[in-house]
Amino acid sequence: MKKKLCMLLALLLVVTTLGACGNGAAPASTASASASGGNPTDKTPIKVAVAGPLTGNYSEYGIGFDAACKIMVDKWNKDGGINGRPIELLSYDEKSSTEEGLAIAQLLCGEDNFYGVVGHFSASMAVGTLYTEERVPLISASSSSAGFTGQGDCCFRLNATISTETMGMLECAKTAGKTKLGVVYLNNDWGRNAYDNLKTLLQEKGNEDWEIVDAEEIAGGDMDYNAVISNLNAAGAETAIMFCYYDSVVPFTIKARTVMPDLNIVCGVNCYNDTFLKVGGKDVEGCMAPSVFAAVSDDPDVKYFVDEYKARTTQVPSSLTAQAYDAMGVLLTAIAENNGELDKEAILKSIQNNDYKGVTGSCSFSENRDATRNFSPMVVSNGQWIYY
Amino acid sequence: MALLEAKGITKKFGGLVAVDKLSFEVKQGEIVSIIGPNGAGKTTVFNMITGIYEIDEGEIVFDNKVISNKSPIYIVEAGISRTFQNIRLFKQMRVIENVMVGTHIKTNYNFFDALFRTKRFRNEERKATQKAIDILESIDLGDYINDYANNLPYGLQRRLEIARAIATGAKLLILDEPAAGMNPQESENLLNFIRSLQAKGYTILIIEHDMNVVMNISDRIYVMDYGKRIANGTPSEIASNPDVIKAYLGDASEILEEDDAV
Amino acid sequence: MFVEQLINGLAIGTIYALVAVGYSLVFGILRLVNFTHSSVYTLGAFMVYVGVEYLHLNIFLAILFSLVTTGFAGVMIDKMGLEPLRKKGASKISAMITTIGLSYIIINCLNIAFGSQIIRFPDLFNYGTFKLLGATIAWQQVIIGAVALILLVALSIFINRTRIGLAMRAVQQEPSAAAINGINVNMIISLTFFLGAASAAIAGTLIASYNQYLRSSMGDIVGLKAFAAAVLGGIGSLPGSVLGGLIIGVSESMAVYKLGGSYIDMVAFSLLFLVLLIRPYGILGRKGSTKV
Amino acid sequence: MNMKKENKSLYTKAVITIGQLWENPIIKGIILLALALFVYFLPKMATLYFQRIAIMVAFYAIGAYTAVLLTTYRGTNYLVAVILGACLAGAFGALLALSTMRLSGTYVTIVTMAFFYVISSIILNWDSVTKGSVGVLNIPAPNLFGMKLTMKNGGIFYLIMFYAALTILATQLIINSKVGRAIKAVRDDEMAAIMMGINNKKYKIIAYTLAAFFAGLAGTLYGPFMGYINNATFNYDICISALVIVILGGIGTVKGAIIGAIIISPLGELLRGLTTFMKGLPEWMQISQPEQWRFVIYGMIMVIMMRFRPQGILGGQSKLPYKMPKGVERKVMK
Repeated sequence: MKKKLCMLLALLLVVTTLGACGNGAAPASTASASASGGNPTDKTPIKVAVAGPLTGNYSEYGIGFDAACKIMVDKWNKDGGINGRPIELLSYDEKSSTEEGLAIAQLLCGEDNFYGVVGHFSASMAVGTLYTEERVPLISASSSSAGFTGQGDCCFRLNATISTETMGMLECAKTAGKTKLGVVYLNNDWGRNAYDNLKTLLQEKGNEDWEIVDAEEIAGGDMDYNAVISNLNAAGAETAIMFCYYDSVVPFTIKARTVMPDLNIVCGVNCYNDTFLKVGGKDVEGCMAPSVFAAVSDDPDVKYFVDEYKARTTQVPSSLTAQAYDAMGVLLTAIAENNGELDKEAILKSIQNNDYKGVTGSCSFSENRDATRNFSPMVVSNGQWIYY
Repeated sequence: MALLEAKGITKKFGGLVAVDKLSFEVKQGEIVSIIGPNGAGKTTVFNMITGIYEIDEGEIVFDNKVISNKSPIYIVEAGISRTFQNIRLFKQMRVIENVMVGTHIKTNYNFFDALFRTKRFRNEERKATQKAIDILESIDLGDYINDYANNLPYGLQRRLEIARAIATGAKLLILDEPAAGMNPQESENLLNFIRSLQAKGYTILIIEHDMNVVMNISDRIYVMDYGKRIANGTPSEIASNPDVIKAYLGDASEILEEDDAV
Repeated sequence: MFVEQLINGLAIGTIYALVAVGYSLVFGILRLVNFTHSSVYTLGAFMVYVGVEYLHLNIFLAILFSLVTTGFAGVMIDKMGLEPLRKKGASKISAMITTIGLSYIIINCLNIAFGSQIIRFPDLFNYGTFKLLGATIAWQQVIIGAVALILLVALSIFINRTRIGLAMRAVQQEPSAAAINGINVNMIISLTFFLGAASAAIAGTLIASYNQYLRSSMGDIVGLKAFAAAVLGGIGSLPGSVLGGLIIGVSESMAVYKLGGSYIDMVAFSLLFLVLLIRPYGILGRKGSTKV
Repeated sequence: MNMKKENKSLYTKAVITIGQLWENPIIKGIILLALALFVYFLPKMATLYFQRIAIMVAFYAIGAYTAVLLTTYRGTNYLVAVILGACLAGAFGALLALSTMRLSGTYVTIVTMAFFYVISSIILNWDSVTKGSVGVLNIPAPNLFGMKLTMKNGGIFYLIMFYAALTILATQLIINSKVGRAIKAVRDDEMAAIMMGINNKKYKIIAYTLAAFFAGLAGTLYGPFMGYINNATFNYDICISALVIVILGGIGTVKGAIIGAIIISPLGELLRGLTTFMKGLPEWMQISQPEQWRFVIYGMIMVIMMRFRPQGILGGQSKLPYKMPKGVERKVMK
């Protein structure tokens, strides 16, 4: 027994020591590869990655990111790649788990000829430090956590910060003229932060335009929303501000239509997606959301993206998906800008200073590496998101 | 001087009086049997002695100490150990480990001794292992030390259960139907084994159905019916006692049937 | 307001009760916590969806289709997964882990087939609202509660008044004695699984149509709460399951009413914790005897 | 000469591949291992291994949070924080043991499950202390005697290995003693154990405390390993992975848990490779979402193992002789 145990332990040690060596050796080989990057006849692919949950409870986000990034990379490759070198997209499944995300980040940091990541959904708060240590640019299309860009100077955010988004949602409520707010917020970091943010915003503005009459924290997922709706109804809310994902907004809305048919529902950017419309059907008609992306736009870039996306996935791209598309655009442009000089610091600088114009509007970053986002109020009408 | 003495012990389950003012005694070095028809309350008496049931009335004295209504652990430490009607070995443990569990209360070290493998631990553990081996050797289980309890043949499992009871350092062994489910050869072996225990100085209290075993082995017999003692005496006295014959042995064919069935 | 929340709680509570009965039935007969139950509940709702969406059945035919297929799935779980283990005389833990494994397989196959996102489900009984004692109550809630209660009563009559029910109770009490008396024990166990699965399927359908959506993870929370309800009421006891379900349902809506939505789990499970500390076998449960 | 160089680069490449395949899962695996190991110690009264693991995860969370909050916000020395975290988890274990003493079987299961949910609910709602769903950010790397142990210098990795070795050693020491035998006896047959003079309550409390202590110790590693924790970190998925490890390796044996961890941990990684492989196949051969099949495979492992080898790969009864202490002899007395 003891002897076997010792052998097992020894095996474990050997394997893991190898592992540790592997980790140490990887960055060295990356360095040598980037030194040879300037050679114009070099046909080694330039690698970039997209990481998101392809399976698990949040898989639709990851699948969208994945498809959008593929479209962008294919577009670049069709135009001849970067400096004659093809672009290879590595696509990783986070499995809706933080550990998996971290494991992927470590795996990516060991890749040769590797220049940046778009995404991380579940693990975005755990991987930033690692990427910063390895000087790999990370552009998030979805993170709204206050601390995301604070993880290091390699973390960029193409999503709106919570306060920008909240402001956009308030504008929606104001446009509709229903200003008695019932706040429904998810009990996760986004929901709670957003609610706190809303309170601060209203205090700053002296409460003149809006009034919070009720606030309900929800557990999300498949809870029974009747109790929450009863509370909102009793408090006399006119507008429900929904700081939760669309998989809570839709069930909530369906339920609310029975008891409170006149309730104006304002939801976050994440509700701008196809499933929301399909599942919500007639019940989500009139729901409002601020969005940086409008699939109905006439812009040729938007049209190309929407058509490609529809052709590949049979769906209309969501707002977050469009941001992922732009994030990949920003990353590839930054790599190309350095004209074969594949230096990570230079790429980081290019991302910081870019003035990329994408399908979600201008994608320039502030000093804190947060993108400036301009929202337009959107509304669901005839099963489509249109400008309000 | 009686080693174990029960004075008018009574146990009620709701309205049912399972054991009614029962008195008996077991002297040092004796083999005493308690017999009686099914439901006479024999196992209840055992559960009262070993502290599983509380006693409603009366008193049990063991080795000059009152042990009635004390915790089972106190009673084991006082020197009484038992076996079970259905064998209750630690099935997923080895034979030697089963016996070493028996030495638990006599092994004197604490958790931290074990964790840091102190000198005390090493000494005590060596003593306990030696004792377990000696016990197993002495009852011919020496060859099975490394086996797992549930792999032993039935007769040996019974024997191991007794070995485990001995390991607690008990003066009085209480055996609950030790011959149950044994063939004549096995019960013959058991008989010799119990006699050899007596020769080693153990005092033994037995519940048994197998009349062959009871009549051959007991120094004295108590007979119970409906929770009461109806007779006591030597095997020959019991065999000729009219009350016993009426209550228990009355239907002689029953005994025969039972013997045949076994 | 209180009345309204009470009704909300009772409506969801009857669903918990209906699922809890399934746990109780199987536990009563096999002394086994059947972890496939929550996935069977999900499967039931999905089968109705399949009936309507892919087989283009009328909604009632679809429900019938779901009852049969899900009930059959329940029987298969027993026949393929558990009966071989019983024949082998394997331990309870083996059976339990098998049910966890099977439930993992069922849920993830649904996940692969239909994706993890929410799917719209047909609305069966949306007839607006009415006022009672100043509370706004949806007809949905009343109908759900009524359907669930009728089913529970029917189930209880079936178990207590029919010959097959008698056989089921006999098997619960003493399987070997029942077998000697000519009862086909494996048949009865399969029947129990069928009943449990069918009642879960109905509960799943009710909840899906109440919420008007379904998804593969819908059974996670309900399954857990229903299990808690079964234990709270006294597992193995039918009235206990109903009582437990209602208590958990009402305590949840009261938690939202007074404390906020994220206290739902805490209230439900703290309640359970306390009840078990005071009554170790649940409210209506009875202590099983242990032989020495 | 050239040949030699080529060999060397081939070797480097192999090392990197193996490293990538094993390193992360192994870290994860070792944390899970510590969880799985002490499942062994919980007495039979908690009949369900699954629920045992669920409470282990609760203790794990208690350990992780205590250590992380102390080091991140109070600047407590890493070692002190670790000891406090593990001890607090142990204390909760003792508390749980006391409160479940009257219960049996299924009821213990549900109470332990309730305990898991109450703990995660507290983590979520007591956010002034635990930071709730926002989570604890920028957890400092463990600082041992002036040496920072990070992911990059491999320090965390060796620290985790050290913990694993410590846990295995402690398990061995305790199992092969009076304490371990008493716990096993209570697990196998409580009544018979009492009749051997074993204080069943005391050993149940010891078992729970030990299990909770080591789960808590594993938890203290988790924070520095991830750099970030929040309420969602400690979920049922961890329970399932640990459960599969225990089942595959062998229930109730130490080596089983180790083997299980080694086999199961890289499964996700291997399936990732499978995905890449699948993408190269012609369309008609492709399965949708190959990664999703991992969970189906988990389920199948459970069902198949229970059917054909319920004791696990290495479980069941050891064939090696019992190891006697020095100085013990068999003298044949005839």
